[in-house]
Formats: sequence, C-alpha cells, structure tokens
Amino acid sequence: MNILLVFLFLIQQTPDSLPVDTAQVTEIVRPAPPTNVIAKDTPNDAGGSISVEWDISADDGKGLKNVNLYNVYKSKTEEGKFDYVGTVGAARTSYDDQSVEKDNKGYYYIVKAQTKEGVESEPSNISSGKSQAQWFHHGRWAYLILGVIFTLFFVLYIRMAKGKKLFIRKIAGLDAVEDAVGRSTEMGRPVLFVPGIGLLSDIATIAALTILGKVAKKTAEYETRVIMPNYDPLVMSAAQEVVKQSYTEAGRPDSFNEKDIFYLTQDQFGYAAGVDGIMLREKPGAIFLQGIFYAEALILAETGHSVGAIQIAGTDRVTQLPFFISACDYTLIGEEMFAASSYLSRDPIMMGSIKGEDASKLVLIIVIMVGTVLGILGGLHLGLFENWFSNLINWFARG
Amino acid sequence: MRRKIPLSIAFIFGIIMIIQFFIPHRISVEFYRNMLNALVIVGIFYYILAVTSLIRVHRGKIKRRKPGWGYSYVTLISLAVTAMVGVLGGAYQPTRITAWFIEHFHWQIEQGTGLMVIYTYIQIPMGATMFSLLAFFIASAAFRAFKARSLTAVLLLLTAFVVMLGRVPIGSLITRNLPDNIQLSNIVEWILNFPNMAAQRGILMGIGLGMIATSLKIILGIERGYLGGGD
Amino acid sequence: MKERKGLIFGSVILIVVFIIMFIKGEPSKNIMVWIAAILTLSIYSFLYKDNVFYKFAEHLFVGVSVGYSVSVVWQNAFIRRVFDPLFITRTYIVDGKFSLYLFLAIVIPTLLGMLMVSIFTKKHGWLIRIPIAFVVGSYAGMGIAPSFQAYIFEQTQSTLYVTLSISSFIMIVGVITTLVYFFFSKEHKGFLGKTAGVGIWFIMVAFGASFGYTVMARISLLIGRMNFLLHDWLGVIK
Amino acid sequence: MRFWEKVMKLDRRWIFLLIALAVLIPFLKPLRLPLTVTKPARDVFDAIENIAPEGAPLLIATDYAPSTAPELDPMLYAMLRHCLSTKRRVMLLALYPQGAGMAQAGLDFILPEFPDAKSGVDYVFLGYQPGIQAIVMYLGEDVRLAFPTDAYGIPLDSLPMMKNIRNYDDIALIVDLAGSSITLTWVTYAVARYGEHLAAGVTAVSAAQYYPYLDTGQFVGMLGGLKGAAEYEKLIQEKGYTKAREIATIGMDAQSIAHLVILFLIIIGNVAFFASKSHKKKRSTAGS
Repeated sequence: MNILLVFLFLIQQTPDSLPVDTAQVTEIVRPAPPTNVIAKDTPNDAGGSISVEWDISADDGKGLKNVNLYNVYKSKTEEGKFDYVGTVGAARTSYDDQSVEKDNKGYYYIVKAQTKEGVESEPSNISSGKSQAQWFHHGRWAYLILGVIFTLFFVLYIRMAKGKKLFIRKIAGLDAVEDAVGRSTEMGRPVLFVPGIGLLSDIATIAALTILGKVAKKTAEYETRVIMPNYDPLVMSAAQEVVKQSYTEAGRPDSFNEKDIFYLTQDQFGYAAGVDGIMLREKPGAIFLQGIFYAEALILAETGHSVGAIQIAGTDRVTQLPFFISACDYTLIGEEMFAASSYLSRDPIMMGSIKGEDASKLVLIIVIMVGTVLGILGGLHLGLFENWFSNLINWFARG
Repeated sequence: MRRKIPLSIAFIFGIIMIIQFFIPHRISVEFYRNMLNALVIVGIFYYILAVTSLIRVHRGKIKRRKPGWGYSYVTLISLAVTAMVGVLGGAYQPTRITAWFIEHFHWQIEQGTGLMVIYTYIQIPMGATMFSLLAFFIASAAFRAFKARSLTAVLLLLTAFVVMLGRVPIGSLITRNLPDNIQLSNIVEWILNFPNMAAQRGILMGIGLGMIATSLKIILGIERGYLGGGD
Repeated sequence: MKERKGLIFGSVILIVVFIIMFIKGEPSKNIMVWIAAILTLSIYSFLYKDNVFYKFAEHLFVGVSVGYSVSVVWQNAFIRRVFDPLFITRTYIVDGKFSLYLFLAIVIPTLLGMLMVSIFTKKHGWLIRIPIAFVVGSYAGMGIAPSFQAYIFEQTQSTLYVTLSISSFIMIVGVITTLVYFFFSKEHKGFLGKTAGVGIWFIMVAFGASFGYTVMARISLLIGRMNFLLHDWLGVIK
Repeated sequence: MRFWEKVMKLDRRWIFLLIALAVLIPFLKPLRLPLTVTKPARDVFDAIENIAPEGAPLLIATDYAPSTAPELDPMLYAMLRHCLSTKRRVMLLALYPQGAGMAQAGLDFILPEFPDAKSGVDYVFLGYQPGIQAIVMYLGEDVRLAFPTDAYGIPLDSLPMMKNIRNYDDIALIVDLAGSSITLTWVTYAVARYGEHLAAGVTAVSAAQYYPYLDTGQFVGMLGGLKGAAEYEKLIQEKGYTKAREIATIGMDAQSIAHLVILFLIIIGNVAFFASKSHKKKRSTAGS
C-alpha cells in the first residue's frame, strides 16, 4: 500500500501557483465622499453577502470626472477599525460584499470615493446590515409559473390520453426507417448507427437511443448487423442494453453481438476520422446520424453519401441542420427528433405528452400575438399599453 | 427490481435538482456543487468501460485476422504509449518524475509535459486537418444538393447563393451603383437578421419544448428506453 | 476510365507541386513538425480514396486521443477529486472534526462509479443501470431550467421587440409559422397546412443562409492548414 | 445532352481538386483581387497612424487561441509591422493562457524583419496573467499591479519604454484581437470606466454582433475576419511601410476564389439539372 502511495505521489502533478492580489490604496487630498450609504442583505442568495448602495460623490461625472473609483470598507463594530473590502468604478452605486463571515450578524460599512491620482475622500455615513440566506429565489417566479403550466399540460393530456387513440402527423424520416433497413438487408450490407458526440446526459442523445431501439428491432427482424461506434462510454453501455432489449423483443436474443456497439474515442475529430473509416470499410447500406453533432456533421454525411448509403439524420443543433438537409435523404428537424419516441411507440401516454407540447406551443404563439399587439400599441405611445408591453418583456427577461 | 430501483433513483435526483434551482440558500448551493463533483467522479469510471471496449474490439480483430487487423496494433500501441506518458509524466503540469528529468537531464519540454507534446504535434494537426476537410465537403454538398427541384429547394438554393455572394468583395461590386439599402451586403444582413432569425427562433422554441417534455418523461419514468429491458 | 486517369493526373500534379516546393524551400528542422505534416497529408489522401496512409493516421488518431483522455481523466479528475481529497488533503476533516457529509460526497459517487464494473459480470450486469439512472436523472432535472431560459424565455423575449415595420412583421410571421410546422397532434391540411407550409419556407431560407454564411469559415480552416504545410513545414513561403 | 448527364454525375473528387487549387494557387502567386477598404478598417489604421512615434504606446491584447488564429494572426502581424517600421511603441499582453503563445509566435514571426527592434525599448511583451476582469481594471490603476515583470521576468521599471507608463492615461490605444466575447470585457471596463480608446479585431463570424459598438463609438474601428486583415495589409502597403508577404490578402484571394468556384458549381449543377431533365427517381434531399 505504501509503495502504491509513494508511486501515486511521484506521478502527481505539481500544484499550480496562485496569483497574488496586490490592491493598494493611498491617501493625500480629498474629493467629496459618496452619500446616503445603505447596507442591506443581498436578495436571493446563499447568504454570506451584504449589498452596499450609495449616491455618487459630488465630484463624480458631470464633466468633473474627478472621482474614478469607490472603495468599500467594513467593520464589526460601529466605531471599530474599517477594513477594505472592495472597489468599483466611477458612476457605479452598489457593491456586493461577498466576504461576510457570519449570517444574521450586523456589520458596519462606509464608502470612500477615490480620484485618478489615488486620493481618497472622507468616509461616508456609516450604515449597518445583516446577511441572510434565502429559501426561495424570488427572481425565478417566471420559471415556476411557466414550468407549472407546462407540466400541468403534460400531466393533463397524458391522463386524458389513456386508452385513446391519438393522431400524430406524418414524419417522413421516421417512416423511412423500415425501408432503409430493408434496403440495407437486400444489399447484404450492415446498418450503421452514429449517435454523434453528445453525452448520455444530453436529452437529444436519449431521444436518439429511442430511435436506435426501433432501428435495432428492424435489424433483428431482418437479421442484419447493426454497427454503432460511440463517443461517450456511458451511451455505449446504455445502447447495448437498448439493442439487447430490441433483439429480445424480436425473439432473436442470440443474434445480438455486443462487440458491434463499441467505443471509439472522445475526441471530436478523432471520432469523425474513425467513423469515416468504418463507413468506407464496412460500406453500410443505411446510416442513421442521430443525436448531437457539431462540425463533424457534414464530414460524416458526405462520406456516408459517397458509399451510397440511405441516410436518415436528426439533431437539435440548429447550426448543423442545413448540412444534414443538403447531404442526407431524410432529416429530423429539432423537435421532430424528440417526438420520435411517441411517433414510434404510438403509446397513448407518449402521445399525450406530444399533445402537451402542442398546447404549450399554442400558449407561446398566443403570447407572441398579444405581445405584438401590445408592442404596436405601445409603439404609438399609448401609455398604458407601453407599460404592459414593457412588463411583459421584463417578465421574459427574468432569470 | 432491475428497473424499479434505477427508475426511482432517476426520479429522486431529477426532482431534487429541479427544487434546488429555486432555493438560493447556502445548503442548496453547497449541495449543487457536490452534485456536480459527484457527476464528474462517476464519469471517471466510464473510462474503464471505454478502454475495455476498445481493447476487446481490437484484440478480436487481431485474433481473427480480420481485414486490416494490423492497424489494430497501431491503435493499441498508441493508446498505451500516450496513456503511459500522460499518467506518469503529467497532463497539463509535469509530475515529479518529469520535474526530476528536467532538472537532472536538462530536458526542455516547450509544452510542459510529454503529453502536451503529443497533443500539439499529433492530435491537434490531425484534428485541424479533419476539420478542414469541411472546405471540400461543403463544396461537394453544395454542388449536389443545391438544385432547383422544388419550391423549397429553390428557397434553400437562392438564399445560400445570395449570402455566399455577399460574403466576397466581388459580390459587393455587383450592386455598387444601387441605392444604399439594396446593397448586397445589406440584403445579406437583413436575411440573416430577419427571416433566418425568425425560423431559428421557432425551431429553438420547439426544441426547448421537446427537451423539457423529454426531461419530464425521464424523471417521471415514462421514457425508460435508455435503461434497456427487464423488470 | 478516362475520368479516373484525369483524377490521377490531377493528384500527381498536386504531389509534384509539393515536391518542387520541397526542393525550393527550407524545410523545417523540427522532427515533430515533420510528423505533423506527414499526418496532415495522410488525412488529406483520404479525399482521393481510402488508403494505407489514411488507415494508419486514423488508427493512430483514435489511439492517441483515447490515451489523452485517459491521462487527463486520471490526472485532473481521479487524482484531484478522489485520491487527493481522500488521502492527501482530506477535505472531509473540517477544523479537526470529521464531516460525514463531505466524506460521503466523495465516497458515494466513487462507489456508484464502481458499479459500472458490474457490466463485466453476467449476473449483476443490471447494476450499471444505477449510475446510468443517477446521471440521466440528475442532468434531466438540472437541464429543465436552463432549457426554459435558453429556448423559451430568451427566444420569446427577443421576438417580442416589435416595431411597425415589414421586418418586424416578417419576424413575427416567421416565428409563428415555424412553430406551427412543429404541431404534431393535428394533420397539416387546410389553414394549418398552409401555415405550416409557410413555416417550411422560412426554415429553408434560414438553412440556406446559415449554409452560405458558414462557407467562409470552413475555407479559412483549409487556408490555415495550407499555411502550416507551406510555411511551418516546407518554409517555401515566408 | 450526354454531356450534361455526365456533369450531373460528376465525380466529387474533381470538386475537391478544384477547391484545393483555388486555395493553393493564390498562395503561390498572389492575385490581389480588388478590395475596397471599409471605414471601420481605415479607422483602425488612422487611429494607429495618429499615435506619435516614440510616444505613448499601442497596447495589443492577443485574446485568441489557435482555432481562430488563421483569421487573427494576420491582423497581429500587420499591426506589429505598422508599429515597428514607424517606431511606434507596442505593448503586448494576453488575458488567456493560450493568447500568450499566440503573441510570442507573432513576435517570433515578425521580429526577424526588424533587427533593430529591442525588447523593452520598442516593444514590451507582458505575457499572461490570470483574472480577466481584474487585469483590465488593474491596467486602469497601474500596469505593475497586474504585470510586475514582463513575460521574460524583467521588472517593468528597468525597461526604458515602461518608465513613464502607469495606466490607461499613458496608453494611446488598445487593440483587442479576440475570437470570443472577451472584447466586451474591454468595452465594459477599459472604455466605459476609464474612457480608453479601443479598436477590435474579430473573426468574420462574430463581426456582425459587434457592429452596434462601432455605431456608439465604443470601438474606434474594427477589423472583421480575413477581409479586415487584408484591408489593413493594403493600407500599410500603400504607405510603403512593409513589403512583406500579405497573408491575409492571399487568404482573402483564396476565400474569394473558393467562393466563386462553389457558386460556379451551383450554377453548372442547375444548368445540368435542367438540361438533362433527368427528373427520374430523385430522392428528395430538401424537405423531409
């Protein structure tokens, strides 16, 4: 054990050196001090912070430009020695002191103005405040309200959907899955599933795994090989489980080969190079590019096209969609990919959640329409509407 | 068992992380920090799976003498060498072993560690070259796809054409004599800022709703495909 | 057949150009630059067709990049976040007192991570679902608020800045019709179908614009590599 | 008709060859395609022209990484040439660790052209210090707070050029070369707080988002991508400051030609499409 520890010690990296803070303050002649200093608890925080606010010094701005910094000082007692805590630039009127040691204990603050020459003013009035930790973030009401509304939609529609048959519009890319696998089988070529460079923690990758489940079921039925090179090891393990399950459901658990779902590398272009190589050598008849893709999207899609495969792509990266559209046969655009799990399973509960999404979309459309009307009326300077409009925008700007 | 335990874990942690977002209290912030750290720690062990899988696949190729099996040695050897250099010699900062070599043998490692030398001269150039293949592929994709087959294809083709033209100096010479607001560069800017932005926003809102719905389905255990089968 | 000859001819010309430049210029004396240059050319050879050089470069790339990740994870994740806190710096001892919470904050994820090894056993293979569920569940919970922020709030807010102008009108129509295109639970016919059709037009215009806009950045990547080959390696241009 | 059908099925490697030539030829034989100098670029040039030789220095911040170097390196080279050839003084620093490497590489590249230029007299390379915003603010107080020594470990006070330089008041102009949004840090702290003049060099993709800062006057000028760099090269060549190879102009030529090749290919593709009228089984690629 000791040998191991010594060994680990030897191969440990030497620590980084830390920069030294060397702020200094000097004193000679004095500008006017800031006034109306108020210290109070910083709202919506974890505690340990007091916000100090003040009115600017008479020598700040208005052409004088004398003052260019405000220095904030803190003390534990009203009379006691005030220690420097921080500095902000001219025209600023607040400072958050994050160095408060104890919550619910009073601290005293003063602020001094400082000129370009480094001359500080007399201290301002003294103000005291306590810091507190909050249990609810009041700046996040907007999230809570919208979140609750949307969640209600989902839950409500999922409830209502039970036992019913719901409609879902055609998504061409998903209808083509069977054809693609079938054609690949006819040609005697394997199917390649590329999950992109997303991690299992990315929602789009989870959506891709649902599509993989469907693809694997088809390959199991047609007895075609499905190859899947991976970027994230965890996606690989999850994919192995998914494919194994699909093969079991298709009644062919024995034809499942774990080695066909393997790890490649976690380097973006290393992954692209490796997948390109696999495309050229395995010559798949169908390629699924589903998940999160960045610049490698077009490298993969063009190489896939050059080996003559049918390609069905899908991603939530808006910047890469144009390249998939131009190089692939079918492309699932953004939300279409997330809808795949409902589309493919036709499970009433899943369909219910699609309805929930649509209802939320309707809400957004209504909000935009109302906002437009208010915005136009506000633009005509009708006071009331102008107010409503700015309130609406601010509401969405929170957080 | 095999499904219930994982599903309840996903549910519990999903709900906790949602609630955490609304609580600014110190305890909650501390917890969040520890959760992030925990996720990184769990992530360390992914690499056991990764390396095992890679070795298995390539050992299989070598054993069965599959076509191109010789290259599997390239992968395995370069993996072993790089990992040795990095683990023994340090990743971003040199380890004590490297420091000792630098001191006693007057080694000069410009990049700090052996790993960074490999990174700078092997991984980066190859990555940059793969990346630059896009210059070729974007041309071949444009040639093949931008054909006026249908109305939507025409829209795709035309905007791409106009924007590309607007990006080169020669393009702006065409509209040189026209009034200011129909100068090519201004048209391009307008396309980017309005119709382009509008569609992007619409797509993004859809994606957002899809992501939120899927997250909720994962937390509630409705979306469970990623766990595989069994009970 | 004739076409192939032409292509070989073209490629040969490219190679000859490089050889001439090699003789004319002052090639780099740094062996690592040579390695980088040869690997660069090996990858470009893939544009003609799959060959020995590309296969070698590709397999090397995979091996080196996995080795790199392993090193970084070992040094910057395992040593810094597990080994050091547990055995060297002992972060779980605060003011001389043992803190169970901080101790478990390191030990539990470590044990969770170790469950992944269960995949190598037949009987307990399912245990790997526990860390998977932990990761997926936590990130799903953490992701909801940022999704609201980035995809809903920000997009709605910036759409709402309207004025009485054609541009603003186009913006509003574009956003709404695109959203309508993503309606799944109603068939796209009649008015809905027409609106969704307009949405598709907007989507195509957007895709065309991003495509055209990106070309320049992609070409400059190639210029960067050419600069490396001609300047850093061959020294033919100063 | 057979000809157009052949064009339709053109082997894509011909396209690759065309693109390779389009980029390679300008490297070997610069074409110098016509290029009009835009106002933001001329403003940057004029601002540097207005700096007095041997007077207050220009500060260049190299806040970029290798990934954006093809676009931003040429700007750094051109500005260093501009200053060193006219005896204007230069300070270099970086707010990112990788940026220090870019500045050093830039100096290594340019200095052989100016054998008389001395470190500490004609230029000073301060290196990198961590703490982005703090560094920008320290520069408003005293350079020495952020950078006690230059990148080679020599105390600033022993460098002749730095003797009278304390803070932004003694720096004529800042040029930020950045591939990220770090330029905004300079705007918020150096410009808004200390009233310093700032010019920006940014990548082509991010140039659009910075135009508002030009309108408000928070940037005195801006260079956008290779095009901006090429314009700057043109300006210093016109003044006869340097005869060095104009990499951005070459890059710009390469970009223009490659663009024209692609545009040409699209036209040819469509002509072939209509001429051959091969509306046979076409897999729809647009629309899904």
